[in-house]
Amino acid sequence: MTAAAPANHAHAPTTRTVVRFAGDSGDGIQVLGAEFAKAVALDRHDLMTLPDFPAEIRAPAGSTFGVSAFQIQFGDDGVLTPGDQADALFAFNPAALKTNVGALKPGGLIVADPGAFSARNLKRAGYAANPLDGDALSRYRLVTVDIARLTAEAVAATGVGKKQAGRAKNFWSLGLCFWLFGGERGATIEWIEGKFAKAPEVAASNVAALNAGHAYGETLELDAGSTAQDTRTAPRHGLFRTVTGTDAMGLGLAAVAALSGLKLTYCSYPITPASALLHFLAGLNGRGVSTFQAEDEIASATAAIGASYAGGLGVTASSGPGLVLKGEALGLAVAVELPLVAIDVQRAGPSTGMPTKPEQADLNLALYGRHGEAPLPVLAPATPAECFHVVIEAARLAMQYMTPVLVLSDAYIANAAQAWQLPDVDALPAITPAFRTEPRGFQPFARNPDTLARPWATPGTTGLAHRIGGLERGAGAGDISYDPDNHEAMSRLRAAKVAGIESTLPCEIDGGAEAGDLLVIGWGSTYGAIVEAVQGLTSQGHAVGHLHLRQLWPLPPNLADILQRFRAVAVPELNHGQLARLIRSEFLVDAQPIGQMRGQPFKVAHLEAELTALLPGAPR
Amino acid sequence: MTAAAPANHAHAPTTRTVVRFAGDSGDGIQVLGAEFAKAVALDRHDLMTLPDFPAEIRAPAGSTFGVSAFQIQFGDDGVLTPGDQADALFAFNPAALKTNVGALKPGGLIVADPGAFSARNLKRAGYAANPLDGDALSRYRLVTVDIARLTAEAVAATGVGKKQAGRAKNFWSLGLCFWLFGGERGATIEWIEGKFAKAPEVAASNVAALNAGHAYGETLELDAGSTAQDTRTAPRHGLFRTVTGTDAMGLGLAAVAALSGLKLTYCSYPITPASALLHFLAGLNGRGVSTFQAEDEIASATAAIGASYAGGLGVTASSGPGLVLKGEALGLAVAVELPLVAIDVQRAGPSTGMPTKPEQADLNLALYGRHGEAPLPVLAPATPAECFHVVIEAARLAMQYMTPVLVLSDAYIANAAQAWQLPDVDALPAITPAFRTEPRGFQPFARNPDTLARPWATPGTTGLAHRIGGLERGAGAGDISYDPDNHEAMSRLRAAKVAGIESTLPCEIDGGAEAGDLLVIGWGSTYGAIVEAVQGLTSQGHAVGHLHLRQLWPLPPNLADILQRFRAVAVPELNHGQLARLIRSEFLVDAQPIGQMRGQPFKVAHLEAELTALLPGAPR
Amino acid sequence: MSGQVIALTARDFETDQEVRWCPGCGDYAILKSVRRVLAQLGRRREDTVFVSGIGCAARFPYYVDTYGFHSIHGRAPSLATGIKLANPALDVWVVGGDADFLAIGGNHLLHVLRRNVDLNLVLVNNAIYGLTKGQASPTSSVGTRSPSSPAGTFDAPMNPAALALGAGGSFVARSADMLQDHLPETLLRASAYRGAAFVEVLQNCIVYNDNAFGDLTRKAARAEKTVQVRHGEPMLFGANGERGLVYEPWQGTFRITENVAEATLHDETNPALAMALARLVDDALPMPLGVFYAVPRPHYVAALEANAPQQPLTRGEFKDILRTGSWRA
Amino acid sequence: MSGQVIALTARDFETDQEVRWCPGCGDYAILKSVRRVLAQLGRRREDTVFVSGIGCAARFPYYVDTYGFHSIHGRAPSLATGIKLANPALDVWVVGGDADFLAIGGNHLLHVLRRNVDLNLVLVNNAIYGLTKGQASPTSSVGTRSPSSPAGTFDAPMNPAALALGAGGSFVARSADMLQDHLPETLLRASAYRGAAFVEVLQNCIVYNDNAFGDLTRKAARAEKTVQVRHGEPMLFGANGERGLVYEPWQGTFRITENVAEATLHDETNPALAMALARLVDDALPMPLGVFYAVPRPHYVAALEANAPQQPLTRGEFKDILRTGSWRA
Ligand SMILES: Cc1ncc(C[n+]2csc(CCOP(=O)(O)OP(=O)(O)O)c2C)c(N)n1
Ligand SMILES: Cc1ncc(C[n+]2csc(CCOP(=O)(O)OP(=O)(O)O)c2C)c(N)n1
Ligand code: SF4
Ligand code: SF4
Ligand SMILES: [Mg+2]
Ligand SMILES: [Mg+2]
Repeated sequence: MTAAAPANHAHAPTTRTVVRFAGDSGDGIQVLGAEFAKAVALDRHDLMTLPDFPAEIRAPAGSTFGVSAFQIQFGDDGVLTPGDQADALFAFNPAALKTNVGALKPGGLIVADPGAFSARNLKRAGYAANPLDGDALSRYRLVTVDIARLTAEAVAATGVGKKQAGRAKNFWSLGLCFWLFGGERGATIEWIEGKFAKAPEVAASNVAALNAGHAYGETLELDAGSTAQDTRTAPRHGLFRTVTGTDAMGLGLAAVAALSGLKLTYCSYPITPASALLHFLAGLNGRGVSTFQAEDEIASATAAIGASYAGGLGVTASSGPGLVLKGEALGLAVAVELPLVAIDVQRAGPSTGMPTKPEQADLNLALYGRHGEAPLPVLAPATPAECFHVVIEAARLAMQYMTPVLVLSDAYIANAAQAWQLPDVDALPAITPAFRTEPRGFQPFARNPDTLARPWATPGTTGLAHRIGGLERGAGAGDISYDPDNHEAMSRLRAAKVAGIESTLPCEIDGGAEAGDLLVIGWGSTYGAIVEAVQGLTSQGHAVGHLHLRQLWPLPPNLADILQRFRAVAVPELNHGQLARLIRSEFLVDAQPIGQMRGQPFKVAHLEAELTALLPGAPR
Repeated sequence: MTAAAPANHAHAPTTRTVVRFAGDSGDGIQVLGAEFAKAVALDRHDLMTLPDFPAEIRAPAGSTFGVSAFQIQFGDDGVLTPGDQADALFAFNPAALKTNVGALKPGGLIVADPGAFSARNLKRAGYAANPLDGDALSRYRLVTVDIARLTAEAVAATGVGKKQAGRAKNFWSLGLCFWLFGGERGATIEWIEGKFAKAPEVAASNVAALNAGHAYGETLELDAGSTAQDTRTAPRHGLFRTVTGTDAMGLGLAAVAALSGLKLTYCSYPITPASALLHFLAGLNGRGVSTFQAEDEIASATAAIGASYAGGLGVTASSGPGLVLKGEALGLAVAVELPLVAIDVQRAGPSTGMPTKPEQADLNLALYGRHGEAPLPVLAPATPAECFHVVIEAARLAMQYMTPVLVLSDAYIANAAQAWQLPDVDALPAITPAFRTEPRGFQPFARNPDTLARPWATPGTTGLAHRIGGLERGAGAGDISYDPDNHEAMSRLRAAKVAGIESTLPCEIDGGAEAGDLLVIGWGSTYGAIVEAVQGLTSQGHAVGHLHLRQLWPLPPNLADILQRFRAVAVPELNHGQLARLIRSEFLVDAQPIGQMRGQPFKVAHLEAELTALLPGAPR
Repeated sequence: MSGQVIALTARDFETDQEVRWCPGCGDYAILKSVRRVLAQLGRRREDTVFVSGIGCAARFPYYVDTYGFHSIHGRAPSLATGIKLANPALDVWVVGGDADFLAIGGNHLLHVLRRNVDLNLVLVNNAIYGLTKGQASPTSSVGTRSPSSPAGTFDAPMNPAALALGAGGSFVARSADMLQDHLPETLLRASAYRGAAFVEVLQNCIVYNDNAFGDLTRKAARAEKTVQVRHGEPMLFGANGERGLVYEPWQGTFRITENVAEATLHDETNPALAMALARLVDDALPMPLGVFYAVPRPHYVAALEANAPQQPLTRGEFKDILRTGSWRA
Repeated sequence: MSGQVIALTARDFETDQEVRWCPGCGDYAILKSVRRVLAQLGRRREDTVFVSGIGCAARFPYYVDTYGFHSIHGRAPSLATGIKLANPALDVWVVGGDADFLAIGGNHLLHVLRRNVDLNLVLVNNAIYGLTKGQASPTSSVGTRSPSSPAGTFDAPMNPAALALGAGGSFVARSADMLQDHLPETLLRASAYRGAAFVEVLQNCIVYNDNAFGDLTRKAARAEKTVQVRHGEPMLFGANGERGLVYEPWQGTFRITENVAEATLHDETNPALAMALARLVDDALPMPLGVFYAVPRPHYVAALEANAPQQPLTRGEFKDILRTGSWRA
């Protein structure tokens, strides 16, 4: 992958290369993908990955519903999506081929192990005949490699058993990948040796497999395709790591603990795909973080509120079904005006829906899922890496304005990985919660005239003992009040406080034209696809701009201005038009929803077509 | 009150008379009000009542927060609100006077018992000096009557003790009311005798007090005011009863049981103000109705779903905090497509808020309070009596379209009473749930081509055993499906089914102009106030029309046409503009919200002023 | 619907759905037992309903060819209550995992037990969250390392049978996935019980908590490590029943005896003994299995029905209701 | 914060809020006891927090001049857990009614007991829903007529103390509103316990369930109808302690003896005895009051703290976390 070592790989990558791995859950596909991604990143490429887990924990070997896949796009010009279609597919068995060949572009490379295409496996996958024979795959470039057998031979010398020999297939394939697409084996070898430190023979076998796979490609002079070309320009400098949205969100929360000095109290109940964040933070227990696995989501949300009340920062996270359950608790936090960060890693609904698949259909719930008028800020990161800054901002707003803040991520952002240049920690502004300590003049529901926030007075503070609760409170003293004027005033105050929050999240054209024909407004994980679709349209000469909202409520104050600069507005989102509806009602502009509910990210090509149809003058 | 018997009362009523009773919770104010309302209704007047309970169960005697009040407006030209301001106030103690005198119009009548204005009671109410002395009440017409003493004298002969003598004050006052405002004592006497059948001396004392109060007014020739005049026109015929919204809703649900032959399974968890419906229906257990008090709202909603699954009709009801908790269950009902009626008796929020006070701020929650795209029909009765037909319609739609249906009532509708002409039960159309019994060709997620409903196949039916669940289901067979195309198709189907429901609820101009300057769109309990405000504006020559929506989702298909006929649109509602926002986003019209969050219904005068300001051409 | 006995086999209860648990998962064995029991019951498939929440175990309904409802996490007991309210004639089974029944769903479990709703409650206890990939559950033993507790858990586990007894459950039993005689026997007893029959089934999650109850499931150790209690019979264990348990009622504890004549006779109507059996978790003693407690008690829906016999409401009757308090003008 | 003893009186714990329970409500007496106990504890008012859900009893925080949080129905135990997680030094009391703790909140109660979170849990049991105007509650006795059960309830009541023991509670006690010696004594014990201390307080709702526990609260009957158990002391009752209870462990029952020497000595570390006391509901026998069970057990937050001592995270440490797995380009 380094231009300096051409002999090391068949071809330098094209501007963009998309590789997809698919096999049984037990085949180690995700490890293979992650290690390949790391190597790609180490080689200073941009990348975006998308794992595609089966819904079942461990489905029967060879079944179509047990196929685990991983897709990566890498290149050097700001890769932002895992790619619409793959250039190459590694299919470890018939079921993997069957369920993934549709993701391969015509002419793409298929690497398949004929040894895995047994009668039994073919039947399980529903193939009447072996697709490796005949011309079923004639649209593609098929390379069959006896991976299992070659791996077994490669590891024989390390003395591991048959089972481990079978398991090392993924490293053999990774070695072949490195040959085909470039990438240094060093980091992977290091990782293997660390990971299997307690079982050196396993480590040795994996390394042997890795090297053998690479050697195989080299010996046979396999190549990945025809268009390979290295386009890397300015090398980048600094500290990098690959992060999924989960990693970045977890790191952001740890940053909040470091920047504020508070105990970050993370209260959650397991649910896919939000649990990964609990797992991440559980590893940081005692390092500014305290995690609590509650008995359910209601307990997790109320425990987080209790933590904030007591002067920690309460954070709670879930996915759709759990967010619904937290609605009453969030309403309490709005009413008593305590800081809280609530994260929703959206997945396809309604109800249990498709738990491992992304969707953006919880926006309405985030905005309105509480009884009474209970407004709160709603933020949404656009990329995995952005989770870091967005969740820090959420925490800052929560404390500055004494309000729960909702952060909407989704299954795609949470699981997708990208290379991320680490921020300069010393440059991150401190978060200084304004704990009230002065007893004179203390009133629990007095207001900071700038922010309209009430004071944060935590138990233990001398002279500030007071009572709060969900019954309507009188302005100032906070005693229970049924006074009609007070309720009207408090309702307006709560709304005004949220309407007036000033976040540091930008609201400006992300790409394309600053004014013109069509404004494309997106939010959340659709970022990459919209960027690329808008680039496509712009390159065709259309005056199309892309605005990606990170703050969904309150809508940024300058949004009205930006809207005015365009003749038409389109809102692509993975739902039936929830943001579009909000923009329509707030600004009375004819924002056109482009909805998709497939449990999948947008394909760039699809989006480009949909947007083209909305260009002023396009036939409708 | 009958024109034929002028000697029986001081004055015939004015076109509209508003009387307010206020006293300690223990003073029997609500009984007094209800009996007066019955007499007024029996005399063929229109009426609307509004009880105003204290939040506390039994607050200390004489405290301001323990005051219980009851307001009634009656008249003969379609009374639709309990009145902005009272013509007369019965204040049973200083606290009652203090907290209620603001509701009295200048020049209005105050009837007060000086005996209750003891030093202790004055202090409890926070009066420095006795307001009955001096000119503190000079803006009003003050009549002091020694009610307690006079009642004690009146009941002496019946031999009851001091305690009961004290309790009979409300009947003495009712007698005086009958003199002042008209009304026959007969029905009340009958009611007393029935109610206290087991304690004849109590009955006798109450009757004696009633008669004595009337005689007192007659003897002293007290009069209610100056403008009294009987304007009754055509006498009405038929069977009548007074109903609160709770009564009408309960009767509607019983009607559903009778019209469908199904077991109406009402599952609920106590919460103010929804509990009253549970109490109403609990009395009908075994008569087509089965009530279940669950351990919480989630259990109540899921039990109702279970009941519908098993071929009953599941109904669940709550108020705001409970509706939030039911969100996940409602999403399940949307996903598995089972009939369900969910009722939300809205109260002031957020969080615990002001539990006894009305508000309309749960509309957003009703529309959007579920994760994923989970649309369902939302209906709202406009008046207490309308609850009957609306809840029947909700049940019919739920079964016809196999969907949960939400009905939004509120604390005002639930508690307010009006006289209601009983519907002709034989004319009510039967509800015939289309239970599937035919095994041939059965598919649990096949669709009726007209309604898009899936079949209702209940356990116990031969040959139809099948499995349903919250995971996305394949169209037709209903097996778990992660197929992207299927999810897209099913999402659109669920939305299309709800969008296509055809209800019998009207959407037409309720009053005022059919076209012109201003369309006032309301929903729910604001009906009466809007009617009167629009009448006011119309009588001033403005072309103002009133449209009251009973179906909030999907919005009625002809709404777009109606909107086009007006130059401006105003949406008064007891929230911060939730329906306004919906209309804005759906139709891109500049619907102006008129929000109020006071825990109280609109005052007609206030509303008229707000609407005037929105008339095209009004200074802004 | 009832009474009528039908000849069905376990195979008749298989559906066309591929069973999707991990290879080696204990749920397969439970499914097998359940299907066998259903066949033995001789009821029509259509009169039986399986209800579940969410979790690996909660996939059960898809694999039993009766009516089935895979609902939402934790709420199966209350959904099942609604089914019984609307149609008491149905035979309703509720199957769920330890998180489903004891974490999010704990409250509903308490209340169906207290009300004694006529349900068969099968708690599949693997002491782990299976479906969500291995977090510690309310029944995980202290120190369980999991993705959400990398340093081990600190919270004491819940004892499902003790909880059920404390909540007022009147049929409480325990069995294990691999016991293909004991489990069907226990489930049959549960099915025959009129009321809330609670059966804890120890299950092996081979992926996330392998061998949590290994001693019990492994055939070799079974005889030594478990004791099957049966009403009126001595509490014997060992390969040939050569040892026994003696109940020491003062503290509700047990000791081992080599003198089988001394072994305590199980009495499933003795609440103190039942609680002592449920609570017996001691490496030095065998783990009790069987029906710990079974006493008849009025069950909720029956009481409801008896009190207010359910007939469809006629229009005429409705008119009476409607006219209450009305007058003619 | 801790250690330091302050001289306060019960009056120091009064707030400026008018107490708004019904005249004659048993909550007044409980409030009085609690304030006395707080004064005796000698902690700073600011280090104490009262947390509640919704209900009449849940109004408690407004009436105690400490920190207070009147939250949402049923969730006080979990909210209180969060408070302890963030600041373990606080003394946290959770007060709520039978619906709050056992209907909607049952699950959270189970889990704080299981985890042994260091809280003082005061369940105010009036066997009715007070605030919502008198519906039957999970502790209402069978046949209770209420607005929601005009024909009487059919479901068996829950026994709070038995439930708490079944859930694994390690401090379980019972007292009653009117017992102005016994109640403070019991609450003091609860407060001293490190872990989840569960106290059921029988309370009289004069409006909706008057005299539900009348025999206990009425002074005249008290001595005959209740028995106060104390660790190591014989279980005596009667005006002059002239009769006793004898524990019959086989079935976990009791009988009355006139021979006080024969009366059983209470042992609050005996789980079987504790359960038997909790379950003893029999008109012919006195109702047990006192600390039924109290055994030391690791409590959740302490275990958590011990495992991962909490220091604020420094930027430097954060950098280490951030850089895990990073590389320099
Ligand atoms: C409201 C909600 N919260 C969380 C989840 C995620 N979830 C699914 S199954 C499960 C627990 C599974 O554990 P268990 O009940 O023990 O069943 P097992 O998989 O071990 O059989 C959880 C937390 C969900 N589906 N819904
Ligand atoms: C989510 C929710 N459901 C229901 C209610 C209504 N509610 C308020 S208090 C209460 C129960 C009161 O009974 P209990 O807990 O026994 O307290 P008590 O009033 O008897 O002291 C209920 C059901 C509510 N506030 N919130
Ligand atoms: S994860 Fe465990 S419980 Fe779930 S299917 Fe696999 S082995 Fe069974
Ligand atoms: S309703 Fe009952 S519990 Fe509530 S304050 Fe009144 S007497 Fe006390
Ligand atoms: Mg489990
Ligand atoms: Mg109570």
